Amino acid sequence: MQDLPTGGTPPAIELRGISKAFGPVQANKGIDLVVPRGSIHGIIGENGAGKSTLMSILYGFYRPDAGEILIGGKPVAITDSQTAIRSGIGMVFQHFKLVQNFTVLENIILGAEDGGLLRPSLSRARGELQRLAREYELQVDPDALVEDLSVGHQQRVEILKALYRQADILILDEPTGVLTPAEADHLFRILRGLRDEGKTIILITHKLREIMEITDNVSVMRRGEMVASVQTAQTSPAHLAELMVGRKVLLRVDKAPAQPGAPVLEIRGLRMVDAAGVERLRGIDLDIRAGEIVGIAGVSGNGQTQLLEILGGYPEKGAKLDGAVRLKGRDLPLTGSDARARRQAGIGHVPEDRQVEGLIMDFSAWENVAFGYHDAPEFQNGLLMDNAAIRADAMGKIERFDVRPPNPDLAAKNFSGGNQQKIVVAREVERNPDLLLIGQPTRGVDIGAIEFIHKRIVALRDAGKAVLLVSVELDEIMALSDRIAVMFDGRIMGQRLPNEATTGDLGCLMAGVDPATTAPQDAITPAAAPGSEGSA
Amino acid sequence: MDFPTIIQILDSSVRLMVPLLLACLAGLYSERAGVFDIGLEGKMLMAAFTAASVAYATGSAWAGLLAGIAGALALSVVHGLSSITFRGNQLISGVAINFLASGLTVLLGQKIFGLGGRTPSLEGAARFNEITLPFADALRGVPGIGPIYADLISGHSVLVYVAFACVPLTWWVLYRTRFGLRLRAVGENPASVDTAGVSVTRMRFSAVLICGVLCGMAGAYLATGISAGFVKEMSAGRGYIALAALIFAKWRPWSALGATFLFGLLEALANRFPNLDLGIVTVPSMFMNALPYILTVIILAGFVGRAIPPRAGGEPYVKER
Amino acid sequence: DPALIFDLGGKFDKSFNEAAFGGAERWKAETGGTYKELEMQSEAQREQALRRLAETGANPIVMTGFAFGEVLNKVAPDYPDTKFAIIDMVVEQPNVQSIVFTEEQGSYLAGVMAAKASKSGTVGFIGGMDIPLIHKFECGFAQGFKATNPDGKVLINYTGTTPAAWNDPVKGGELLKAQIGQGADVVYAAAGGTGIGVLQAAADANILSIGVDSNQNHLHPGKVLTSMVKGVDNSVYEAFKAGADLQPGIKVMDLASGGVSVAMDDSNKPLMTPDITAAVDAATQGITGGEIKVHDYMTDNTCPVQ
Amino acid sequence: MERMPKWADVILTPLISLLLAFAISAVVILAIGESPVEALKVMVEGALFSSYGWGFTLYYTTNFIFTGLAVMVAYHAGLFNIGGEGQAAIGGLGVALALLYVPWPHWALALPGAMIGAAAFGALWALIPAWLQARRGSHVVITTIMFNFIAAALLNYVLVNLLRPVGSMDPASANFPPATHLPTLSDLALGFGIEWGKNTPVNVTLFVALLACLLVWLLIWRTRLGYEIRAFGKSEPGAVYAGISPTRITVIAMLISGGLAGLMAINNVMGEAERLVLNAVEGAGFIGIAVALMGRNHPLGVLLAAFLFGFLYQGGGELALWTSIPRELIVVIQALVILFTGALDNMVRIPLERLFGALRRKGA
Ligand SMILES: Nc1ncnc2c1ncn2[C@@H]1O[C@H](COP(=O)(O)OP(=O)(O)OP(=O)(O)O)[C@@H](O)[C@H]1O
Ligand SMILES: Nc1ncnc2c1ncn2[C@@H]1O[C@H](COP(=O)(O)OP(=O)(O)OP(=O)(O)O)[C@@H](O)[C@H]1O
Ligand SMILES: [Mg+2]
Ligand SMILES: [Mg+2]
Repeated sequence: MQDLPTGGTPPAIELRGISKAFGPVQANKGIDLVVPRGSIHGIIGENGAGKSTLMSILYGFYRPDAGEILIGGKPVAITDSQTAIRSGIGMVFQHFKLVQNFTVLENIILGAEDGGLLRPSLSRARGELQRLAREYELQVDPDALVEDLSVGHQQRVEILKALYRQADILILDEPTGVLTPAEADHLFRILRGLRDEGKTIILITHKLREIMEITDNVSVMRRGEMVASVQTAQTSPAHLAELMVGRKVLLRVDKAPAQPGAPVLEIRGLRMVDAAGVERLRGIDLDIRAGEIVGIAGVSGNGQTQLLEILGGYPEKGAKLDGAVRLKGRDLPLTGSDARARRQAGIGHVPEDRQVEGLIMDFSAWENVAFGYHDAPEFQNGLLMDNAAIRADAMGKIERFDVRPPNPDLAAKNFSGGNQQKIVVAREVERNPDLLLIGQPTRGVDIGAIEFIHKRIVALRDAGKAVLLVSVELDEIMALSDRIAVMFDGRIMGQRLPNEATTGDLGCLMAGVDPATTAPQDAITPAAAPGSEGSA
Repeated sequence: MDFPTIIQILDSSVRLMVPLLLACLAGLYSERAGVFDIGLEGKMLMAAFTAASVAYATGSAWAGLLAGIAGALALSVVHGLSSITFRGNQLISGVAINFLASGLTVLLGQKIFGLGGRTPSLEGAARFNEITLPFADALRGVPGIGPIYADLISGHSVLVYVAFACVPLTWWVLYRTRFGLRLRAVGENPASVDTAGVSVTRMRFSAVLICGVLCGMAGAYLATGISAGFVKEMSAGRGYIALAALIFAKWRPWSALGATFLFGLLEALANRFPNLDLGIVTVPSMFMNALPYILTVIILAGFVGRAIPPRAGGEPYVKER
Repeated sequence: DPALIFDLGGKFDKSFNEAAFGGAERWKAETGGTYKELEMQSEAQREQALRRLAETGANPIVMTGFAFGEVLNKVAPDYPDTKFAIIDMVVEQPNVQSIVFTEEQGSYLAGVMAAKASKSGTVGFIGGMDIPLIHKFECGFAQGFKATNPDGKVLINYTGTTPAAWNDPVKGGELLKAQIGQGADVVYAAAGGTGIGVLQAAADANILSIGVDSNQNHLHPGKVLTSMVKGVDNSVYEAFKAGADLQPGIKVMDLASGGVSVAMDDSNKPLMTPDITAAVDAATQGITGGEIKVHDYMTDNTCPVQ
Repeated sequence: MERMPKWADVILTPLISLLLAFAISAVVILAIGESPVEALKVMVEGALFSSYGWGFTLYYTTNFIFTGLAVMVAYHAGLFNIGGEGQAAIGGLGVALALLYVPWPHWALALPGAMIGAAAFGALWALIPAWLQARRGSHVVITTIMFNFIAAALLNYVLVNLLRPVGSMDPASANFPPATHLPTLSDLALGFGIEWGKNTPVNVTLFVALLACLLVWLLIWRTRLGYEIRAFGKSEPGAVYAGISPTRITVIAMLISGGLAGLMAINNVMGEAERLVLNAVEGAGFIGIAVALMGRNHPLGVLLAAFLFGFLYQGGGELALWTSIPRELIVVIQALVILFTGALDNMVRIPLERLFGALRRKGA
């Protein structure tokens, strides 16, 4: 397995036979891994393959059941994160570990204070932060509250946290999922700089393009095992995908040209001011026709979530709405309606966050398949619910969508992320809605499942339905959409057809600059960071 | 209302607010660290019992105070075990602790003293007696400030001054020390503390134990400061009022001072004006007695709807399911 | 064997349950007999306890507290051979002796003494739970006080509206301090465990207090003016002694029969000025002789004086 | 993949927890110088060895079924209703008003009338905390605690000043008319010529309670409302996404919960005391918490747990009657049961899961 050149020096990290079980789930099975010093090492694998678990073990967050960790050639017993930090390891988790209502500075020093009192630590950290910011282009306001920062900036804070602790080995778990292409490029520049300084970097990602672009070596995990470690230069995306999934996969979406029909959804001048008084949507105009997929690109936090929620029938509590939304020519009430009414009107909705909204994690799979449609007439039996009918319905969907394991009694929380997503998609797509709202359909989902979900979305379109796709993955938007709209700061910055759009062009729109018009749009300063619209 | 009456009512408020304040600060430490505690009532009660028993046996209020702290700490350990170590439901643990204290104090009291759960009355050094601050008597004659100093500020037991000193102390600990930073972080996002290499369990246990110490002081004050011995159920719902005050104060130390003062003042007013005559109607005493509870509900409904509890509050920290 | 059932307050309530216990113990010490005793733990148990005792052949069965009235009315006819005695309540059954006390009379005397002992002319009354029975004490006390000092003032406080009001010495003490603030220098506490806190706070503040039910003078010698004693212990003692021959009917334990009294003993002797003694004697004679009518609050829920 | 078999989860774990609670209780009994074996004997004999004991045990069981179901329904909606005590007390007021001011010709008519009164008043007392939680975000735990205190004051006022017959010292209402008296089980048994449980308070309300168990089971697991309650209880954002109104579910669940707690008054106020007395609930509202927890928030479990507590209550009463062990022992046992089955659940569960994991691995 280990065919990586390590040179003469001992590798930065060597894992031997790491195993970890969570109850009955064997997350890591006898994993060996060698990461040479001063390299960028990619790790890929399907959802639930055990990547995060392995890294968390290295960082002392979880304790392995078996195995040995060598840092710089010396065995180290990493019992907690403190030991890992002392061994020079820093980690940026998939889900950030920041205290939302602390300032950046407070987050930086937490756990790395200089003494019992805060004041000296804070002033030292302030100076140190300025130095790091200069050196690595990691500017962030030290006194801002983390909850006011955009995700990209929060990630900077996480990286700064690791650097402040003088990490020599930096682990990043799916760092680019939340970034614009430009932000991702910026991150990669920083990572290269760090590598050139001699630091070692481990990068977990689902995006093969990124692996190819930046890593020196790459390891592939499948179902808790390490299946390969190779030099990036000697492999190809298709090969990696095959290693990951265990079979050949298509890397693009096959679809016939769209046959758009009559408009299904018409949005006119939609505005929304949230409960805190921040204007989230500043006048959206958008049409979606039957048999058409409209993709909304944009960095998260630019109003996409609010748009989906409004169309789905559950705008944030206390929000003020204005404008008009028509479905098949009929006006939809903006207020006083709920998600149930929207479903009845023919709108299906795959929410952005499947674990918090789309599923009741403690419900069994069959109960989840009825979720939102539990009042459908075919599921009723007089005063009671017809559980047999719901079950039968669920069984069919589980089969057709190849949900694994195909056990309808298993609680949703016991399925992997990709399979959870399949349950939600199956539920919404198979209802044949006139309009499907679908948010981040493949976030964190592995290649095999992505392929499947994409096919189902296209099939729905081909059946003459309208689809509104929201995704932060530009690749996904480009591959699936028949028309692309880019959202920035609560507006549609511009619309493009996929064949005439380039990544650079869309990236500009996502950053609030319209390359078609020479001057930036009024009231939008190009420098405005996403997420900072809260100050409006 | 004349000036002396106001002084008297304020003086009474001060005495009545002290157990509330101590319990409220106790809850503040615990809840800021993410461990909800509706067992303040039980801890106070247990502390009152152990404090009175030991003070009676030794004749020393200070020994009683230590015993009170020990009694409350014992229940804190139970709460810590169930809600931190074994990641149980914190509300349920609190309910259980309240019952446990209510039953055990009488059971043990009856076994030891045979007085149906009462302890014998405490005398002399077995109680915390009132302290007269320097120059109190000399200054009393000074108009305005004199009575305030001599009657309101002076003349309380030492625990009262300790309780008030705990407010700035708590503020300082919370916002100016490493311990406080970590404590607040662990109540907001324990994973952030954990990944920073600090033990969540240890932080939460420290907080819960501090909570025990403060509840112990509150209970000791009830039994050996403001009254002279233990009577069953003598905490009489003060733990719950302290909890309400904590929410009202939005988990902040100085606001806790204000909130508990308000509740103390309410009780003092109800004591002073049992049947409030409003001209046309006389408010019955039942209503006046229920007033703190009614007001708590009104306050909860009106002003603290937006009070955001520590984000990780009430949730056990689960790393591996 | 005779039997004694205590009410929910429990045997050691420092009040009439405890007094009843004292009477039974005295009977035991004197006769060497044995008796059964029970403490209630719930409402539903009252009937259970009565029947169980009756079935085991206990006779007579004495119970403390008005709360037994309803149940006894129901149970007594089922056991015609058993004699029952109930304290503080009238139950009209052929095998039941109802022992009631004229607390208003004893409290009247306490009021007289308070008026005489008070220098400020303001005295306090602190009740436990706000129920009619305690208003009876309050009203008697106020009548005695006003009769002696028509211009004086009685401050009235109740601790609460739940049974917890019997067990809150902290609040009792605080109520007293509020009354002291309004000028009270003698306080009458009819408040169970709360009263202990009141007496304590009075002693601490160096004013006089008046105990209730049992003789509480010894709690703070020289600081407790007197105690309004109900002869519950005597009644129990008498009932036990009468055994199966217990006389059915209503037995009113009034001042004349010594059923209620104000306690005089060594603890409060130094406080008894001739003025006080004379006034108490005069009032006692007035009441027993019928010249002074003390109104009973319970008859119409009103009090003639405020 | 489940970590251990279902039976271990729903039966073995609570059983072990219960045994632990009892073991500690035994230590407490030893500590106060009494014999646990003797105590147990008195309790079992007093509660289960005579139809008489059964009569009381089942009477208490009936109370606890109602309060246990009340806590359970709220719990499924993610609400912790500690206000059963106050809701049951106010439910008693509803019963009293229904029975005192309506001339019922027969108990069979009075029963549904009183049930409506009880449930309506109990539900009303839960409505305000529910509404405050749904609309103002005030925590239902705190408000229901406050409402317990307020209920006590209100009831005291009503009983002393409004419902008390003149001349009565008792802060209690007048007796309900004889036509409204519910038949006791011993009456029913006599109808069949059997002498059973003479003079015990268990009455037809027991059947109402059993019916309530069934209906609550249907409600929670077989109706749309139950589905929505459970979904909301597990995830509020999820419920909103699915078009389930949090306000509506919070209010409805609390109304049902309060109504169930209020229904307890049928048993103790209408069935037993036949008048409204102060403090008629006697802590049954709090015991409901323990019952729901022990019963794993399932009606069948609630039924069994209510019976266990009925036994504890009657047995404990006998203990207080015939030995010198104070009645507070029962409070301690109750606390320990709540602690072990509720809060310290994982202490038993985690080792058990390990055990089953090891067994499975060996078997595999
Ligand atoms: N904290 C945990 N407790 C229990 N089981 C866990 C936990 N974390 C992960 N698992 C299990 O371990 C397996 C590996 O999870 P892990 O998060 O390491 O996968 P991953 O490779 O990072 O997947 P993804 O690409 O989705 O992030 C999962 O399938 C899950 O069943
Ligand atoms: N703490 C945990 N306890 C139990 N199972 C877990 C835990 N964390 C993750 N899992 C399980 O691990 C699997 C994949 O989890 P994971 O959190 O990595 O999701 P995911 O697919 O990566 O989604 P996302 O990328 O959005 O986080 C699922 O089976 C999930 O239930
Ligand atoms: Mg992961
Ligand atoms: Mg993941």
